[in-house]
This record gives sequence, structure tokens and C-alpha cells, in this order.
Amino acid sequence: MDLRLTEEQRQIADSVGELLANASDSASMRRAAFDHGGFDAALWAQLGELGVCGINLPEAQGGLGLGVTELVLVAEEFGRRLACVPWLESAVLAGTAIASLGDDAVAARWLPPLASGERIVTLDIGLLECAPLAVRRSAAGWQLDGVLPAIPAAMAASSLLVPVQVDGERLLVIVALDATGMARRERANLDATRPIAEVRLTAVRVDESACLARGATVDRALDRSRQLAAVVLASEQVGVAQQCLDLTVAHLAQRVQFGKPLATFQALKHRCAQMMVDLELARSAVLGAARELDGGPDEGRRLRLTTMARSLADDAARYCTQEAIQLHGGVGFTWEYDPHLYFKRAQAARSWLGTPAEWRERFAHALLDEAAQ
Amino acid sequence: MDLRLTEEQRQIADSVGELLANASDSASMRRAAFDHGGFDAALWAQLGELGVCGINLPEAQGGLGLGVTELVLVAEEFGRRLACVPWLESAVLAGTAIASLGDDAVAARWLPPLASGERIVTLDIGLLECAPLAVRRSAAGWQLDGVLPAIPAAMAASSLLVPVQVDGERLLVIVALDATGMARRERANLDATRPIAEVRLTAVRVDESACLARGATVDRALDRSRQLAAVVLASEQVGVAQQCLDLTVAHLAQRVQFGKPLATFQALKHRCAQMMVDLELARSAVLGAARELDGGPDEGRRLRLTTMARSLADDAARYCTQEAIQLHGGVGFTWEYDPHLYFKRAQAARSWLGTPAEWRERFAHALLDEAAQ
Amino acid sequence: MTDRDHDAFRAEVRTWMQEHLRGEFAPLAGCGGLGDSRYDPKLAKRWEQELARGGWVGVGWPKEHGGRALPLSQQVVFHEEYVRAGGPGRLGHIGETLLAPTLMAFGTPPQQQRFLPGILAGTEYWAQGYSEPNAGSDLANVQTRARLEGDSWVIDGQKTWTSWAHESDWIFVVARCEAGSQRHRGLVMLLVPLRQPGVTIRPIRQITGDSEFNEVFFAGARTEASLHLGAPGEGWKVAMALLGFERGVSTLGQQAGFEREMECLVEVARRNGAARDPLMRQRIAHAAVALDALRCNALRVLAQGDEAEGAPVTREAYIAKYVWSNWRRDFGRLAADVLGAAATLPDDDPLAQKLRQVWLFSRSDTIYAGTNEIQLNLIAERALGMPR
Amino acid sequence: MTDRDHDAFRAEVRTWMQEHLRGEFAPLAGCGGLGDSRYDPKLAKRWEQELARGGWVGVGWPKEHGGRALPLSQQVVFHEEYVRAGGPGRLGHIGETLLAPTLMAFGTPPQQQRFLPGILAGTEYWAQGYSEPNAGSDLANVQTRARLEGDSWVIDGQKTWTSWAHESDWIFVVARCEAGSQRHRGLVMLLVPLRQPGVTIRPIRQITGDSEFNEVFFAGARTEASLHLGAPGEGWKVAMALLGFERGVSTLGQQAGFEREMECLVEVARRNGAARDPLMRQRIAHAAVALDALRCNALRVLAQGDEAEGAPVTREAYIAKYVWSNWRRDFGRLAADVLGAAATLPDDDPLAQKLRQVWLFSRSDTIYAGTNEIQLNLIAERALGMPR
Repeated sequence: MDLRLTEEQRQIADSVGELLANASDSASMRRAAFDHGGFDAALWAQLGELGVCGINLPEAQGGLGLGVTELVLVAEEFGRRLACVPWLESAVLAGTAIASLGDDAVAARWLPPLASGERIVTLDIGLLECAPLAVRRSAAGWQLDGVLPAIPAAMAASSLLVPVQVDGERLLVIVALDATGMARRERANLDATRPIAEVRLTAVRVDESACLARGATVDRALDRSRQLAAVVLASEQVGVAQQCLDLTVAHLAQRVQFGKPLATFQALKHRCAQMMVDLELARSAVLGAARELDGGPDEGRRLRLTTMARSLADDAARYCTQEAIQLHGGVGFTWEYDPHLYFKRAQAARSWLGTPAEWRERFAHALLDEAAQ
Repeated sequence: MDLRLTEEQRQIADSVGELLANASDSASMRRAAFDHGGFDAALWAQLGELGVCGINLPEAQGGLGLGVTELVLVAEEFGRRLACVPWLESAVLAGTAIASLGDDAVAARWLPPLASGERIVTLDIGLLECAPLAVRRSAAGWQLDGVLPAIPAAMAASSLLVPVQVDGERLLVIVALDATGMARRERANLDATRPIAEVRLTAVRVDESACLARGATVDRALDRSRQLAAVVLASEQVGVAQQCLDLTVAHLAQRVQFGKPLATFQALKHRCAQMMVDLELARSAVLGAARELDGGPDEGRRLRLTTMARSLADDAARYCTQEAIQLHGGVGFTWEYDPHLYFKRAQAARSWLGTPAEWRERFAHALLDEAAQ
Repeated sequence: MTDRDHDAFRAEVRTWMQEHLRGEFAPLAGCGGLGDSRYDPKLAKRWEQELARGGWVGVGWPKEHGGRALPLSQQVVFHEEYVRAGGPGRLGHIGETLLAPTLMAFGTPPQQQRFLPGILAGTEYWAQGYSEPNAGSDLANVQTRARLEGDSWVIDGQKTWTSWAHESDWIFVVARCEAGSQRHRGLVMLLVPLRQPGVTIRPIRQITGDSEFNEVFFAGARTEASLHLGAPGEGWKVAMALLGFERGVSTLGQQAGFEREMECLVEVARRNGAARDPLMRQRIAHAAVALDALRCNALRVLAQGDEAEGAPVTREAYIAKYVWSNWRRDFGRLAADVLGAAATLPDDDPLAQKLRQVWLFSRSDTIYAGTNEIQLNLIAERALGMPR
Repeated sequence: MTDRDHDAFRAEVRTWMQEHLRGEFAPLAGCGGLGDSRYDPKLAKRWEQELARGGWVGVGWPKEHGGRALPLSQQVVFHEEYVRAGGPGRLGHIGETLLAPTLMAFGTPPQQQRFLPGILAGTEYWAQGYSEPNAGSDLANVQTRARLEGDSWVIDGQKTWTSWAHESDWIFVVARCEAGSQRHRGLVMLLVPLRQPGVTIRPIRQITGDSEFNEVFFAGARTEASLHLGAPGEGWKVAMALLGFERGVSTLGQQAGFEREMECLVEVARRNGAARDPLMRQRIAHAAVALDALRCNALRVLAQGDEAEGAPVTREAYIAKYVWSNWRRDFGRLAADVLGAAATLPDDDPLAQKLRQVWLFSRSDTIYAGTNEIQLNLIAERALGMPR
């Protein structure tokens, strides 16, 4: 396996990195997070122009037709800047889910506006437990009722992908978030960089044409999308860890105590070194997983790779966000300094798309249990 | 709860501490461990004279009639010096088991020689899984056959307590280790300070008079003894941790690198400080558990206290033995320096009398499960 | 003092609490104090006065200063039962347990007569002025200046991490009174009224979104010339003695507060199913027994204290701050993991809300009042005798 | 080099190994080398000669020195397949991967002609003489002395932690050749025959009970005047360059060895029921994927290497030693926990025996070749640019 990056891969990472370093610096990111409901529409438009909303989507549907490696390189920059855009939700999760249905007509209809960033699509990732939606057949299709308590990016998005169960069959439907009977309410969220809303459906009508897939295809596509997104999320966590390390090293270099910079104290240096160890190993894991996923490995291998990326990146984000607060000292737990934003984001990310422990248990089943052999 | 120690308690700890500092210093301990099968007979005799083999046994049977606090104070010294004597096995485990049967005649017959140290009694603590002994009724009692793969102190002991199952009833029998049909074989043991032997029983005859108890009393007494011994073992682990810290601090003070003593390097100082933190907290846990156990708390409370002592002491021993090797540098993993002996002992102790994780799961059941309320 | 005597005293505290922590004070029950957004400081002051009327302020103070001179073991019982009964965080804590013992040790009789009664009655509140922006861990790097001008000390400078400054009447301030002096030398400990034009208080917004701490700015602030504690120039000695009083008996009250948080976590874990997960079970069980161990450690510290005033600091005392703060930080993280996605998504459940607050607020525990790093330095150098 | 080319080469290695690691060499299959008590050095030397005949020694050396000049990616394939096929620890490792590149960089043509062929043929073995009793982490504190006497260097002093000294023919020694010089200055790198009266080798008994390392005493030991590598006085430069060669392609072989250990652990856990314990499952799964991550990290290092000779050390390269050694130390502890009581009670099971050896031997991994502490210093100062 060759882990060298191509010139194009570096370029896409650098260009997104540079864009975000300016457009999503601490002040801009805080403005978007706290004053604009966690959505930076201007930034999203710029990303759309760069093609970043369709990195791994087919060129035929306006995507860039690139691979997982490009996704994770870009994701690291998003994590590093806590960019307030629904990229993971729309470009990665919804986009991959739709593309994985293997239905050209569906792809042709839904992917181009998604890949350009014009349309933001989100989906239910099951953050909080809830009752399934009630579905009734109606003349032109179905009628949906119920509450989805925690849908990411639902305020910024225009459409929502929902799997539903009708007469024992799985359907994947897409619903406009401003359709009659849809009500959205933004939830209070300690991780303000990744907004989440409650979506309430009251007698919402869904046409036959809004059904994108049926049967086993639905869960296969959703699983595929969640698994890919889990690796992408891991890369975001690496970005989170990296920014925490950079902030900390910079702080220690300038803060003087006992007559010398804190950066000269060996115990603090060792802690920074440990942060770098954790995050570089996680970065290696994410890059390795991405590269191998690009080759289309079998299901068992995908499970192992996803578990690797998710486990190592979670370890790194957990340690680095903790140490960033600690090593900043008193200012480390103030609102004004950034470490707490990363700390909250890292914690929130643990519950997304399967916790690291859940991935490990699934992998352990494959590795250890006779029945799984 | 008052954690002050009485003058008498300090005295007993100090006198055992002084005895062991001389009689079980590194050279003596190594001689006993490697040249004398892990048993220092002379030291055992001295301990017997001091009364240490019957600390918590009734005065009526030659014991000192003291409590758990005295036991743990003394145990810490044993752990600290890795003293090669079957104190935990005979004085604590077997002694407490027999005393807990509540049978005056049995106590009067078996405890006095045990409390004086004249007779060493051991028992099966189930270190390795094995088939139960086969028991057949015979004219005068029973006949036992089978293999007990890992009996601690079996070479030094003269008697073995074994619970057996006959016709659906539990019996606790005591067998002379040199009886006809008994064969002992010392096992290779990486923790040479706590020798273990295989005991093979071939048509061993056991009289009615060797049956010390029947029915529920048997397991009640054995459980009681194992639980108490688990706290005592935790205190040994604190002693292990303490010695590792002392050795390490002394080594760092004298070893010069880069022109100054290693003890001046902040990163190493913090690691030593963390060792002390872990072990002092563990010591507090052990002392607190012992003091409360002296008051005879109910079963739920005993479970919680034992879990506390075992968990914290295991954490401390694990960390301190690891760091002792690491911070000694190159010599840390040589045979000549002591840290490896403590490291091996700490690992071996994890499997004794229930692992810390097993204790936590039992306690979690009581704490968390509705059925247990 | 036998266990039986303690039982009677325990019952007395319990009864008093049941009879008084009700009615207007009911909303305070179970409030944590610092870091708890439900805590109403105005009501908390009336509660302090209620406690004072009950004779529960200064229970350990000597009788000549109006205290009850209870032995340490009974003070422990009081603090434990206070918290178990849902007693809220103590707004008078800094005055009662930090300043008062220092006043008794270093204050002049007029100073004692002037300040101790207000503390004892719950009518005057104190804040502390130690840390500065450039003197965090390095406490001796004091830059706040004080000079005598006629019958007043005039103070210029800035203190930070001052809890409850906006609710307090007075602040004790370590300031440099000898121009050009270095580090520990040339300092003075001053008692300064907070409500005056020369003092500005600015809240610091924390990780929780609330403001539990403040910056306090002194611009020509004044206090009477006689209000220095100990001799001018010897402020460091006084300041260190004062910090020494912090490791006190009230930790048992804090412990009881942690036990409430633990119960809260167990309840949430049972409800949301986390209690069925084998890994969570291990972590919860470990946290619960480690908390018990903290209590044992605190009791070990107190066992020493009852015996020997002024004895050297014991090893168990050296680790006390480090172990409780790190326990609570780990507990906070466990609480967040037990909550799962609900950790960052507030809802109406008050138990979950409490756990969220602990999760975030506990991040400051390992930093304030001596960071982890300072604690480890002290342990290595003082308890283990390793060279600087 | 495409993946397809690699597949063909991979098959070639695999076939060769299957055909040659059999017969008299069968007992070596699966032996770990250092720390593995089953390893027979005499047989291992014959195996090195077998490898040499197959053209598998010096696969990365340039052709002018008799190597095959394979690109890095193929060298990786060779090392991976070698270990997967059960290839034993390489006794020729130090000569082939440490000394030889240094000889090529600093040696004179006569030196190269004299020593490279013996290494390439598996007929001459090398040991290293760096550490001294007072120069562990502080490598520059060299006290071994060398002086020119006529046509010989005469060496006095002591080296330690020398692996396989008793099986080697030569040793390279860093010695102080300028009396009174300090630290990095005044050193020389000498090539010294081990089999001579002035050299005494004393095994150091390790935690495992075996002796994988040695002390080497020099008392008037001699070597020819021409056998200094690089100029006398510039030994430090040569020594550092030599250590730089250590972070090489053979880590992938080491990685494959760890994978075998992991398989062994999985097998034992399944047999003894540890695999059913939810906590063990988590730890095993974590160890397995962390091992995969080590491989990814090594591949990242190598991806750089193929591109730019002499490029600055990358961040992934800085962490390499630290991550593998700490992974293995943790793995050793996990192995002991999986074994339970059997960790300290040897039995006949070869898998359990292998795990026990890893458990103990891995304790040295975080110490030799740069302790954890030295690694973290380097990472902080060089990779993160923090001040000394």
C-alpha cells in the first residue's frame, strides 16, 4: 500500500485549508456558531464553487469523482477550523447514501444540486432514541407523522432523507423540510458548531416520486454512507486534535511563569509530545484507511479499517482536547479561548455514527467469535 | 469513621516492618525465592514467635484477637519486602476460613498450631480451572482422586483445606499433604516469591474426623475468608507499589545523565509524583476498608469495600511497577535490579481471589441492577 | 468522642436541616454553588444568616471568637450531614474557612473584633485576591501595587479568578508594597472593601457559558492604613498560611456533594440503559469506589489533624487536591459518555442537566487552586524530597 | 512500480521462503530472535548464509556493493513476506542495516572491500558498542578511551546493552580518542575484532531470565590503525548517521512479527474464554486496530523515504519508535491479562509461552534504542520546535 499523496490531493487539501484558515478563523467561526445558528452560508457558497460539496460524487452528476483520500484530507481541515457548514451531513452522508442506491435516475435528479452545494440534504443519524415515524398509505403515496428529535443541519438543509417502514417494507423517502406539516425547532446545543434541530412531521404527504429506493437497497446504502462518514468524521477529529496541539504549543511558547516560558518545562513538553504522538498515529490510521477504502475492500476489511480510524482518532481527540484546556491553565476554561469549543465538539462526535466502543465490539465479533468466521 | 491508628497498631506494623527489612532484604528474599523454593523457614519461625501467624485469630486459640486494620498494616510490609512466607495462605486464608466455621471444637483443634506458625495450612483458591475432585464414600469416610493444578504454598504447607461435593452436599475436609496417595510437584513460576505446586490425589483416604464442616457453612466460611484475604492482598499491593516508588526515587537521585541527577528532570518528577498519588490513595482505600470491616458491616457494604481496596491497589501496583522498570532505564529490566520481581508479583496478584474487574462487575450488579435492589 | 456521641450529633444536624431547608429556602436544596446555574446568591445569603442563627457558622472556631469549638470529628459530621440533607454551596465559605483562621492567627484584636462577627452572622462576605493574569501558577509574581498615602493604602493592579466577587463586600489582596522588591519579598496582605469607585469587577465567561469567576481591577482603590494583615513586607507568609487553611474539614462536605453527583449518574445510567453496558458498568463501579477512596483519604488527613496542630503536611494531605480534582474531571467525562448524544443536547431532565454542568465545570477543577502541574511539583519536591 | 509488479515479487519471496525454510531450518520458523529462548544462533547463522545464497541479503544495497538495489516499496514487500512466511529474527541485522550503510557513506574503499562481502555472505557478524554504564540516554557521555599505539588503536573501557556480542565477530565502538575532550567532541568510531584477549563479554541477565544483552569490557583491546570509520575526532557525526539508518524499512518486518503475536493472542483468548469477556474484547480489538495503525504509520514514513533522500525527518518518523514500543508494552500486559494466572505459571502451550515472553521482553522495548523519555524530548524539541 502506497501512502504517498498525489500533487492533486495536496492541492485540494491546501486550497480548502487556506480558504478555511481565512473564512473560518476563530472569530468568523464563532460568529457563525453563535450568531447565525451554526451555519455560514457565505462559506458554504464558496465551498460549493470549489467543488467541495461533491468530492466523491460521480462527475456525471457534477461531482469531482474523487476518492476517500480526498475526503479525509478535506475533512481534517473542517475539523481543524470547526467550520460551520453541513458538509459531513449533505456532501458526505446524504450524497454517499444517494449515490450508493445505484439508481441512475435518482442520482441524476438529486445529486447535481447537492454536489454544487445549491441544495443541502440531511438525514437522520439516530442521535437520540425515538419512536419510528407512523406511515399511512395515501392516494398519491404516503402520509408521515411523528417526531425526529435530533436531526443535524436541519435548519440549513432543504431536504431530509428518511427511511420508513411500510407494510414490512423499507422505503427511503426524501421530504422537503418546508413542506406542509413539517416543523423545525433548533435545539440548544453545547456544540454550537454542529447545529441540530427537532423535526416534527404532522400529516406530511409524500409522493411516490419522493421514494428513492425500497427493500434491502435502503439499508445497504445507508450503512455504506454511515461507514464512509465514520472515517471522514475520524479525520475531522484528527483536525480537532491538531488545532488543539497547535494552540497549546503557541500558548506555552508565549506564557511566562517562574521567569521562563512554559514551553521550557519538561513535563509540559512531554505532554505536548504525547499529543503529537496520538494525533499523528491517528492521522496515519485515517490516511491508511482512506487509501485502502479507495481500493474497494470487502466488508470485513471495511469494518476493520473503520474501527481503526474511529478508535485512534477518538483517542487523539479526547486526549488533545483535554490537554489543551489543562495546559492553557486558567484561560483554558474560559469562553474567550478556543479549546472548549474543540472539547465539546470532540465529545459530541463520539456519539455520531456509532461510538468507538460500538465499532470495536462489532470488529471484535468478527475477530473473535467462532460464528463470525 | 476514625482512621487514627492506635499506638499498638503502629507497634505491630513497625516491628514486622523492621524484622522484614532485615530478614527479607533483597538478598535474603532472592535466596529464599530462587534457592529455597520460595519459602524462608527461618523467617517464618520468627514471625510465628511474634504472633504474626494468628493476628486476627481468637486469643482462645493462640491468636492475637486483633482486627483487619492490623492485618493490612502487616500485609503492606509483606508486600514491600516480597517476603517468602505463606502468611496470606495460612494465617489469613486458611485461618480465617477455619475460624469462620463457628465450630469451637474444630477451632480448638486446628487453629492453635496454625496461629503459632507450627503448622502451615493452605487451600485451593482456584487459580487455574480444573475438574472437581472425584469423591467416593468409604468405610471410615471418603476417598479422593484428582488433580489440583495450582495450590499456593503447597510445598511448605503440611495440610490442605479442600471443599468437596458428595451426594449433593458440600464438605470441607482437611488433608495432610504427606498422606498416602498425595503427590506434590512444584511448578515453574515467574513470580518466584509466591510458590505454587500441583497436588495430585490418588485414592487418598479422608476420615470423618477430617471433615471440618458441611453444607452452606462451607461456602460461607470460604467466601468470608477470600473476601478478607482480597483486602489483605490489596494491602500487599500497596506495599509493592511503595517499594517500587522508593527504589525509583533513590535511583533517580543517584543516577546522573546530561550532567545532573535524573531526579531534577521535571517529567520524571511528575511520574514519581503520580506514583505516590496512586499509591497513597490506594493506601487510604485499604485503611478505610479495613477500619470499616472491623466494625462488621453488612454484605453489600463488604462487597463495596473489597472492590474499593482491590481496584485502587491494583491500579497503584500496576502503574508503579511499570514506572519503576521504565524509570530505572536500562538496568530496570535486568535480573539484578529488583523492579522486575515486583512487576511479576503485581501481575500474579491480579488473578488471585477474583480479578479487580470481577469485583467491579459484582459491585456494579449491586449498584446498578434493579433485581439487586 | 465516641461513635454514639456522633450519632446523636448527626441526628441533631439532620433534624435542623430538615426543619430549616424548606419554605423560602426550598429552591436552594441540592444546589451545588459555584458552577450551578440554579444557585441564587441573594437567597444563599439569607440562608447563611439562617445557618448563623442556628449556630452552624464557625462550628470549629474557638469559643472566644464566638465559635462552638467542636472537635474535628464533629465538624466532619456537620459537613457530611449538611450536604446529605441537600445543603447548598456555602457563600460564606471564603470568609469562614479561609479569612477567619488567618485573622485569628495574624490579625490584631481590633481587626478580629471588626470582621469576625460579620462572618459569623452571615452579613459580610469575602472574596480572595491572589491570582493575577501573569501570576497564575507562579503566585509570587505579584504585580498589584499598594502604597501608603496618609491614612490609606492605595491599590493599583488586577486580580483574577475571583469567585463571587460581585456578591462580596470585602476582598483580601496580596500586593507589592515595597517598590522594586522581588517575588516573595516586599508583599502585604490587605483587607479591601469591594464596593468603592476604585474597584471594577468584570465577570469572566467560562466553558459553561456562565460566569463563576471574575477579574477585579484596582485603580487607586483605597483601604484604611490599619487594614494590613500581618506586617507589611511579610504578606507572603500570611498568604501561604491562609492557603494552608484551605485543605480543611470542608472537603468532607465537598465529598458528600460528589456523592450526590454519583447518585445522579447512577440514576441516569439506569434510565437510559447505559447501566447495561459492560464497559460503562466497569467505569461506573470504578468511579464509585474511587470516590469512596477519596473519602478515606480525607478522613486520613483529618485523623492527623485531630492529633497534631502544626505537624508537617502528611503524604495523604499532599495528594488531596490532586486526587479529588482528577477524580471529578474523569467523572465529568464519564457523565458525558453516560449521557451519550444528550451530553451536548440539553433537555428538561434536571439530573441530566446536573451531569452536563459537572462535565464542563469539572474542567476547571484541575486548574484552579493549584493546577495539576503545580500539585505534582509540590508532591515530588516536598513529599518525595526530589530536588528542584 | 505498480501493484501488479509487487504481486509477482511477493509471490517470488513467498515461494522461496516455502522452499528454503524447511528441513534443517524448520526449527527456526516463527522464532522471534532477541528475547525468544527457542532461537538457536548457530542455526540462525547457517540460515543467514542460505538467505545470502538466495540473494536476500542487502536487497536494498546499491549494485556496486553487491546489492540488488530494490526500490523501497519492494524492500517492504520482502520484509513483510519474510516474516509472514515465518522467517526468524535476523542475526545479520546489525551488520546489514546499520554498519553497511555507514560503511558505504563513511568508509574508505579498502574498508568497504574488506567488510561488505562478509556481511553480504552471512559469514561475518557485527555487534554495536554505543551505550556505556554512565551513558545510557546521555549517549555523548562516552568514557571508553582509544589511543594510537604504533600501528594499532588500543581501547580501554566498557560498553553495555550489546545484543548478540557472544555470537558476533566484530563490534563498532564509539570511543574518546582525544584526552580531555568533552561530550560530542574528540570521539572516534572504531571497527574492532571481538575475538581477542583484550575483550571480555559478560552476559546481562534480563527480566526474562535469559541473557539477550551483554556487557563488553575492553582492556587494552586492539584494532588496526586504519580501522576508524570517518576521521578521528568526528566519531559523533558517524555515530549519529549510523543511528539514523536504524529507522528503516525493516520496521515492516518487525510489524509482521507483531501481527503474528497478535494472532497468537487471539487464539489463546478464544481457547481460554477470555475472548468472551466484554472488556477483553474491547482491549483486544483496540490492540488489533492500533497495530494496523502502526503499519499505516510505517508506510507513511516509507512513502516519504521513496521520494526524498536526505529530506528532514517527518512527524510520522519522529513518533515511530515511541508508538511501536508502547504498543508492544501495552500488548504485553494485555497478553498477561488474557493468560490470567497462567501468565506467571508456565505450561506446555507454545502459544502461551510466546505471549509470556512478549509480556516480559516488551518491558525493554520502551527503554532500549532511545527511552520513551528521550523520544518525547526529541518529539517536543525537534518535531514541535519547543525550546530546550
